[in-house]
Amino acid sequence: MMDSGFDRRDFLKVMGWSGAAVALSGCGNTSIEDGKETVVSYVEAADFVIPGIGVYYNSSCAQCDAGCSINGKVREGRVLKLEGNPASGINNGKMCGLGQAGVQHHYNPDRVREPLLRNGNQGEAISWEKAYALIAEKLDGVSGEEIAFLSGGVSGHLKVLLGNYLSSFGCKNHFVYEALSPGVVRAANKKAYGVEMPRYNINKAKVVLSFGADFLGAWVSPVHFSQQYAQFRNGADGQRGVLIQVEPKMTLTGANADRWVPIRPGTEGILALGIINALGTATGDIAAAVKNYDKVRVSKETGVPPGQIDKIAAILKLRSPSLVLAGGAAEGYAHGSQNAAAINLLNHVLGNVGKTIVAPVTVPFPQMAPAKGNTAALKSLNDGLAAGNFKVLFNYAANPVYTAPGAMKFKDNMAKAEFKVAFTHYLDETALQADLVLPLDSALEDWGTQVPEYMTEGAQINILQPLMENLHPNTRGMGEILLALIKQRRPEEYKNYEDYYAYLRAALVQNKNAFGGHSMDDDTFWNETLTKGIIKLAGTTTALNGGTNVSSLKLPTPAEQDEQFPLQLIPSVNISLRDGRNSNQPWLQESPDPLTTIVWDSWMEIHPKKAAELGIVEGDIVEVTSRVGSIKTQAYLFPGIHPDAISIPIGQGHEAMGRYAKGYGVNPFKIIDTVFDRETGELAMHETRVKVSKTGQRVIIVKDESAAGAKQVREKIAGRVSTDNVDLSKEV
Amino acid sequence: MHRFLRISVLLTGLFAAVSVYAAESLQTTQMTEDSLGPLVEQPIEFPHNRHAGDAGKGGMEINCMYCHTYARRSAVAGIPPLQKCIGCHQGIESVREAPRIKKLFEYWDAKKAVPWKKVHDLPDFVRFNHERHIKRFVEQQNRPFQEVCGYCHGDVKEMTVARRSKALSMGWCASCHQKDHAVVAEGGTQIGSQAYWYTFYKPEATDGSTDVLKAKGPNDCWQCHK
Amino acid sequence: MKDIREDIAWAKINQDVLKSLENPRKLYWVILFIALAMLGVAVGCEVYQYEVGMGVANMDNPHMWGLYIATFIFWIGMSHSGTLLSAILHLMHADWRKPIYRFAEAMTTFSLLTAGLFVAVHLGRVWQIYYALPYPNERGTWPNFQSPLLWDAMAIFTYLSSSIIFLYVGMIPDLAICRDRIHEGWRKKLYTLLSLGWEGTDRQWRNFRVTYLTVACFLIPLAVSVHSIVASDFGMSQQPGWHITSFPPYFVAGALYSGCAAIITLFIILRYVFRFEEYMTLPILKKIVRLTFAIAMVWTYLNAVEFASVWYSHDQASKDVLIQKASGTYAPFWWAMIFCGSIVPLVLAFKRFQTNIPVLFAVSLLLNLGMWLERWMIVAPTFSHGIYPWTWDHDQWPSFVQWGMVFGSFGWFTLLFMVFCKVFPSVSMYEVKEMVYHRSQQSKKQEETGKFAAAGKGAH
Amino acid sequence: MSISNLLENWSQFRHTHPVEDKPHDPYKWAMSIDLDACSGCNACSVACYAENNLPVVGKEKYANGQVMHWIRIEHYWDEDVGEEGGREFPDQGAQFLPMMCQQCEAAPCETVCPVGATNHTPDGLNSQIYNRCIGSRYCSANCPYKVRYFNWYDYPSTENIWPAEMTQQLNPDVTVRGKGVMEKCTFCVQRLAAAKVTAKSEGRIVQDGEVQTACQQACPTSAISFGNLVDPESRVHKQWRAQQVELDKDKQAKDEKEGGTELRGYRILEDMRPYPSVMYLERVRESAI
Repeated sequence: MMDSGFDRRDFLKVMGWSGAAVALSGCGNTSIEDGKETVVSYVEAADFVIPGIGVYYNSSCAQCDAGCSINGKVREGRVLKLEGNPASGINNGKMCGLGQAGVQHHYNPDRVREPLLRNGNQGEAISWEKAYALIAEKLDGVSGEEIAFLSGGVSGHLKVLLGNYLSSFGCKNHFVYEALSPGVVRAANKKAYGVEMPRYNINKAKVVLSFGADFLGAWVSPVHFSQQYAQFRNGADGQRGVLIQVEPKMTLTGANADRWVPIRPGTEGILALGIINALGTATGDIAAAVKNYDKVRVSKETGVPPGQIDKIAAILKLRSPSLVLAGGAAEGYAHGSQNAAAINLLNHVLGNVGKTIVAPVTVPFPQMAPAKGNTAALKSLNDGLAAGNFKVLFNYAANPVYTAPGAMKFKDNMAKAEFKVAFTHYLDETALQADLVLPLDSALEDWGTQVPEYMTEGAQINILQPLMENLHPNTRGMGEILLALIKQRRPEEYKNYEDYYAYLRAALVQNKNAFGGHSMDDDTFWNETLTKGIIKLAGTTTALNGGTNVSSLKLPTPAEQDEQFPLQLIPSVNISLRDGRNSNQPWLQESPDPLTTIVWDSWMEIHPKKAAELGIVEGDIVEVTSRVGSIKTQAYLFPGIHPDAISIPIGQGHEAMGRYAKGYGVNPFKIIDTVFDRETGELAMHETRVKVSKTGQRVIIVKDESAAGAKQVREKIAGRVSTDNVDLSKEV
Repeated sequence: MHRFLRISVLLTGLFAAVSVYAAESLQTTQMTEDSLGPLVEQPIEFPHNRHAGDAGKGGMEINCMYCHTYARRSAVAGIPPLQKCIGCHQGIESVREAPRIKKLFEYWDAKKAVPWKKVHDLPDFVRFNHERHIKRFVEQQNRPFQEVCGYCHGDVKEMTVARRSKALSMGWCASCHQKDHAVVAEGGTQIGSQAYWYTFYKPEATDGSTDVLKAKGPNDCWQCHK
Repeated sequence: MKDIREDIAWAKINQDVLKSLENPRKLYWVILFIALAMLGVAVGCEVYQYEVGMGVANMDNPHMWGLYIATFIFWIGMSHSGTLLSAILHLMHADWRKPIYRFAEAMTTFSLLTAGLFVAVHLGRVWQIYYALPYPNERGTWPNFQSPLLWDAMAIFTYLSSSIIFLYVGMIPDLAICRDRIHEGWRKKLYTLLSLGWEGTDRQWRNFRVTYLTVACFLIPLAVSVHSIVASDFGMSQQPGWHITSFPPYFVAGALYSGCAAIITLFIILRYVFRFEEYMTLPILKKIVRLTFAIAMVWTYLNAVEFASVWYSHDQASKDVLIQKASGTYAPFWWAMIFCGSIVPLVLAFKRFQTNIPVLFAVSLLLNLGMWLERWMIVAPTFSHGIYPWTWDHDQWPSFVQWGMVFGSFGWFTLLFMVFCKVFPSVSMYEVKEMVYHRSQQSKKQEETGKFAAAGKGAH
Repeated sequence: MSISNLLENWSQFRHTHPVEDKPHDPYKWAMSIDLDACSGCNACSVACYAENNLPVVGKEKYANGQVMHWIRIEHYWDEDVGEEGGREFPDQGAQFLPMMCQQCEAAPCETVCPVGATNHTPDGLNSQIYNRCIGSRYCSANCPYKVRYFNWYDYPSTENIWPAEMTQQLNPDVTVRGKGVMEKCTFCVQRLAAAKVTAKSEGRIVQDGEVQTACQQACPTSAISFGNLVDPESRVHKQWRAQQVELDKDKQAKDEKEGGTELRGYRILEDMRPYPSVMYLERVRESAI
C-alpha cells in the first residue's frame, strides 16, 4: 500500500489551495464557470492517489479508553470520516457516536496552536525550543519527589517513554486519574475473580442481571458490549437473552432492559444478597451470610417488591448461564466495594465464573499495559498539592480542575505548585491554570500505540498513525514531546531516534518476532503493521482464581430519611459527553441524550411523583443544594428515576474549552461531597445528598422530544411484542 | 361579436403553436450549437495542439489518456502531477530553454504544484463521472479517445490552452442522454451480462434487421445531482 | 327608500365623481404616509429574511408554513367579492351594484397583487421562482404539473390578469370622460392613452358591451376555481384537518364572506372620504349587508359540516386536530374566529343595524379579523399537531418578521387603493348614469301604469 | 425538453412505484431495522452528520425546532407510564425508534412539489434535488413522518457552524446545502452511486454487503440492514420475505389472519399508503420477568 512512512507523509498533504473552498461553495457556484477555481493537482503522486477517490488508513480511536480500531477515509489529503476497522476484535467495524466525532476533535477550531507561556493572564506564544529549555530550567535543582505527573489513562509506548522520563529524575509521582473509572469494581473483581477486569461473555449469557452497569452506554467498552448484546438478544441457541437492570436512575442499558427495577440508591448489595437468599442454592459461609436477607427485609430496605425478587431468582435459576454485572450505580457509595462484592458473589453462586466470566488475555509486555486511571489518585495528588509537596506539576489528558469535586478545591491547591505544565489540545479549565501550555497533535495526526484495558479473545496492540498532515504546523505529538524531554536527561540513550516515529518503528520492529513478523523483513513488517492498524498477539491468559470470602461483607442498612437533604444526587454519565473531555465536539452537543432528548444543556431528572410533591414542572429552574454548594439547572420530569433520587448529567458546565463547550449547562462535580469508598479510596460519586428548591424561573427545555411527551398516542409507531407472541427462530 | 371571438381564438392558437414549436425545436439546436467560453489565462500557456495535435500540423498525437490518466479511473479527470510533465521534458533538450518550459522547471524546483485554472467548471451540485463515459464510449464502443473526449471538451487538439466550446448546460447533457446509443459496437469490449443495463432502461433491439442493442443514458436526477 | 335618487343630473354625477380626483386633502397624505410606513416595515422584514434565511420567521419542523400562507389565502379570498359584485351581479342584472362595483373590482386586483407577493415571500429561494414557470429553457425541465401549488400559481396569474382586464375595460368610458374634463398635466396624457380614442359611438358601445360581458363570463369560473384550487393545496394533502372534501366550497364561501366584509369597510370609508353619499346610498349598503349575512350563514353551515364530518369520521388524527384547535394553545384564536365569523354577523340580521354606519364599520372589521383567523387556524394547528406525534409542537409562534409582513401587506394594499382612488374614478360614472336613467324610466313607467290603473279603476 | 418528451417521461417519473405495473429492476434499495437490537445510542445519527455534511445548528436554533438531523432517535414510554392510575415507572424500558426518510414508493412529498425537485428514482429512492428546490416546503407539509428538514438559514455562512478548520471535514461527494432548500435522508446515495459505478464497470449488479449506508455501518448492534430488495440473495430481501412484509401492500396478509401473527415486521403508517421502504421489526420483551 505504501513505500515507507516518510513518503507517505507527503501524500497526507492537503492538496489544492483550499480544500475548504471546494466543498463549501455548494450552492454558491450555480452556473458554468470558466477559470475561476483552481484544479487540485499534485507535484508528485503515488499510484494509489487518485483525485476523487478516497484512500483509507487504519488507526485507533482515542475518544475514550475502549480502544476501538478505526478506518479513516482520506480524500485529497483531508480526513473526512472515521469508520470502524472490521479487523478489530473490539469493535468489529462498528463505531459509536463519540468515536465518529473524533474528526471534530481533529478539526476543532479551538485547538491550541502554539506553545503558550503564562504572562499574567495572557498566554504568550513561544517557540518549542524555548519551551523545552524552560522545562529543563525549571526541573533543574528540583528533586524527583517534588515533581508530580498527572495523566489520564496511558498505555503502549507512550507509557513506556513516560515511565522512563519520570525515572530519569527519580520521580515516582505518576498519578493516573480518570474521573469516571470502574475503580471499585476493579478492586472487587480482583478479590472475587483474581483479575481486575475479567472478560464478560454477554453473548453467551441467557440472563444478564446488571446492577447499574451501563454497558450499552458508557461502561468499559460499550461498542464491544453492544455487539455482544445484539448476539445475546438473538440467543446463541435460539433462546433470546433476558436483560434485567437494577438501578435507581435509568441508564441507556436500563432503557433496553426487559425489566428495569428501580431500587433505593445504595442498596444494590442488599438486593444481591436477597437474591442469593431467594435462590436458596448457596451453601456454607454464603448461606450463612445471606440468611438474614429474607424477601421481606430486602424488599423493605431496597424498595423492590418481594414478587420481583422471586421472579428474578426464578429466572436466574431457570436459565443458565447468566451474568451479573456491577457497574457505576452500585459502586458509587462509601460501601461501594461491599456492594460490588455482594454482586460478584451472586456470580459465584450462580456458577457463572468460567462460563460468562472468563479469564482475560493480556499483552505480554507489562510495561505497555495500560495504567488504569482512578479517582483515588486524584485524592493523593490533591493532598500532596495542598501540603505543598510538589513544585512542578505536569498534566496530560486529564482535566481535574473541571472534574474534581468542588470541595477538594483542586484549583487552589494546584496554584501551590510553582510550575505547571499542561500538554493539551484545548485550553480547558486545567490548562488555563498552567504556566506553560504545550499544544498536542490530534489523535488523527499523531503516532502511537494503544493497549486497551478490556480485550476480547485475542490480545491486540492498536496502532495510531496520522491520517493527514498536521493541521496546525506548530503542534506536536505527546510522544514527540516526551522524546525531546527525555533527550534532555538521557541524550545518549535516545540519540538514535530522530523522532517519535523512528522510536516507535524501532521499538516495534525490534520485537517483530513477538508480533508475528518472523518471516518478514523490517520494512515489510512495518508496512503490514501500518496497513492493518492492529497487531494481534496470542497474549497471556491470567487464570481466574478469586474466592468467595464473605467474612468481610458488611452492608449497611440504608440511612434514615435526611430532613435537610432529602434526595440522593446521581451524577449520571451521558453516552456522548462522558466526563466532559469531548464536550467541545458539536456533533456530540447536538446529539440528543437518548432518554431525555435534551441537547446543549444540563438538566435535573426528577420523578414526576416527587416533582408533583415539590410543585415542580418541566422547565422550572431549580437550585440543587448539597452540603458543599449549589447549582441551578432546569428540571425534567423523568419517570425512569427513583423518587428519592435526582440526577444531573456530567459533561456540561465547562468554564473553558472553546466555543462549543463553554457556558452550556452546569457541572455537578461542583456540588459532589468528598466521600470515598472505605476500601479502595475511590470517590463515592453517588453519596451526595441534596435538596431541591424552585427559583421561580421557567424555561422551555431544548429537546427533540415533542409536546406529545414521548407517547405514541394513536397508531403503532414503535412496536413492541411479548416473547409469548413471537417466534424468533424463523427470523433471518 | 363573432369577429371578436375569432380573433381571440386565432391569437390563442398562434400562441400555442409558437410555444410548441419553441419547445420542440430547442432540442436540436442545443445538440449542435457551440457555445464558446471565455479565454482562460493559465499560469503556463500549455499548447495542447503541440502535444495532441495531428502530426501533419506539428502535433505529436499523444493520447489524451496519457496525461489525463485519472479520467478513466475516477469521476474526476484531474490534472497530471507535475512529475509527469517533467518526466518527459527533462529528456527533451531541444525545448529546454523555451520560456514555458523554464517556468515549468521553476515550479518543479520549488516543488510547487502548478495552479492550473479550471476551464470546464460545472456548478458544484453537478457531478459528472468521467470514468463511466470513457468506459461506455471508449471501451465498449471502441471509439477513439479524441472523439469521445471531444464530445464535451471540443476539438482540444486544435487549441493551445483548453477553452470551453460546448454549452455544458443541463439540457445539453440531457439531449445526449435521451439518444439511443449502441451498447456495444464492433471492436468494443462486452462487459458483463445484460443485467448491467437494466439500471435505467432495458436495452431494446431497435429494429429487427440490425439487432443492435441500444440504450439511453440515465435520466434520473440523482444521477448527477446529489 | 330608493337605491339612488332618480333626479341627479348627469353633469352632477361627473362633477361629484371627478371631484374625488382633485388634489387630495391633508388626511389623504397622512394615510398614504402611514400606508407607506407599514409597507416599509414589510420590506424591511423581507430584506432581513432574504438575507438571513427563512428561519428568522420562526418557522420550523413541523411548522413549515406560517402566516404567509394564511395571509395569502386571506388576500385571495378578499379578491372574490369584487368579482361577485362586478361580474356575477352584472350577469344577474342587479343594477344596485353599479355605484360600488368599481372600487370592489379594484380591491380584487390589489388583493390579488398582495396575495401574489405572499407566495414570493413564502418561498425559501424566491430568486429561483422562475423554476415554477413552464417555459422552454436550457435545463430541459418542466415544473411538476401534478402539484396543486403549480395550479395555484397558474390560477392566480390568470385571475389577476383577467381582473386587470376587466377593471380596465369597464373603465374605458369613464376614462374618456376624465380625458374630456381634465385639460392639462400628466393625467390628460394618461387618460388620453388609456381611453383608446373612446368617442361613445354606437359601434363602440356595442363592442364595449360584448367585451365587457365576455370578460365577465370568463371571470366567474376563474373566481370559483381559484379558491377551489387554493383549497386543494390543503384538501389534496394527507394531513389531518386538511384532508376534507368540503374544503373547496368552504374556501369559496369564506372568500366571498371576507370580500363582502371588506366591501362594507371600504364602502363606508369611501362614502365618508369622498362624500359619495349620493351614490353609495344606505339602501345599497343594506343590500350588501344582507348579502353578507346570507354568506355568513353559508360559511357557518359549511364550518359545521366540516366539524361534523371530522367528528363522525374514523380519522382520529383529524379529530385530535379539531380538539386541539378548540382546547390547545390555539384555542383563543380559534374561538375568536368562531365568534367573529359566526356570532358577530348575527348583528346584521337586525334591521336597525343594517344601516347603522358605526356598527357596520365595527362589525365589518371584526368579520375580516375572523376570516383572517380562520385562515390561520386552517394552516397552523395542523402543523402543530400532525399525524406523527413525535413532531408535535404547540409552542412555536410566528416571529416579528411574519407579523411585520402581514402588517405591511395591509399598508401595501391601502397604498395601491389610495393611489387608485386618486387616479381613477372609483365610482363608475357611466353606469351610475345608466342606473339613474333606468330608474327614472322605471318610475315613469310605474307612474304611468299607476295612472293607467287609477284611470282604469276610475273607469269602472 | 419537448412536449412529446414531457408526455413520454411523465409516466416514467411518476409510476416507478410497484403499485403500478413497473417493478424495480435491478435495484430497489430498502432497509429493515430491528428495534429489539436498537439500543438508542445515537451512533447512526452522528455518523449521518459526518457523512452527509449536516450542520450543527446550535442551541438557539435547536430550541426553535430547526435541527437538521436526517435520522433521529425517538424514544417512547408506554402509554400508561406516569399517567393517573398507570404504572409509576417505565419498568419495561423505553422504546427507541430511529426515524429517517422512509423512501416511500408512493411518496406524498413527490406529487406536491411544484418544480419536481423531489422524484422517484428507478432504484426506488425518493430523490431530493437541492439545486432545483425553490423552498415552497409543500413536501414537508405533506410528509406524514415529518422527516424532511429545511435549511432555514444559510448554514455554510453562519458563524461557528463550519469554522474554516471544520470545512475540511466536509464530504466532497455531498453537496453542501445553502439556505432555502429542503433536504432529507438519501440512503447515502453518494455511496450507492459509487458502488453502482464500480459494479457497472465490472458488468454486474451491486452485491449484498458491497454498499452500506453510514448509519448501518456505524450501528454497534447491527440493528440496521440495508440492501437491494430485488436481489433474492440480499439480507434485506430475506428479512422482508421472512416477515411476510410486501412492499406494494397497504395491509399485509399476515395481519389479516385470525389470532394475529408471530412475525414482528411492520411498516409505520402503512395504511396511509405511502408504501415505505423501511421495515421495522418490533421490539421484544420477555414475558417471564
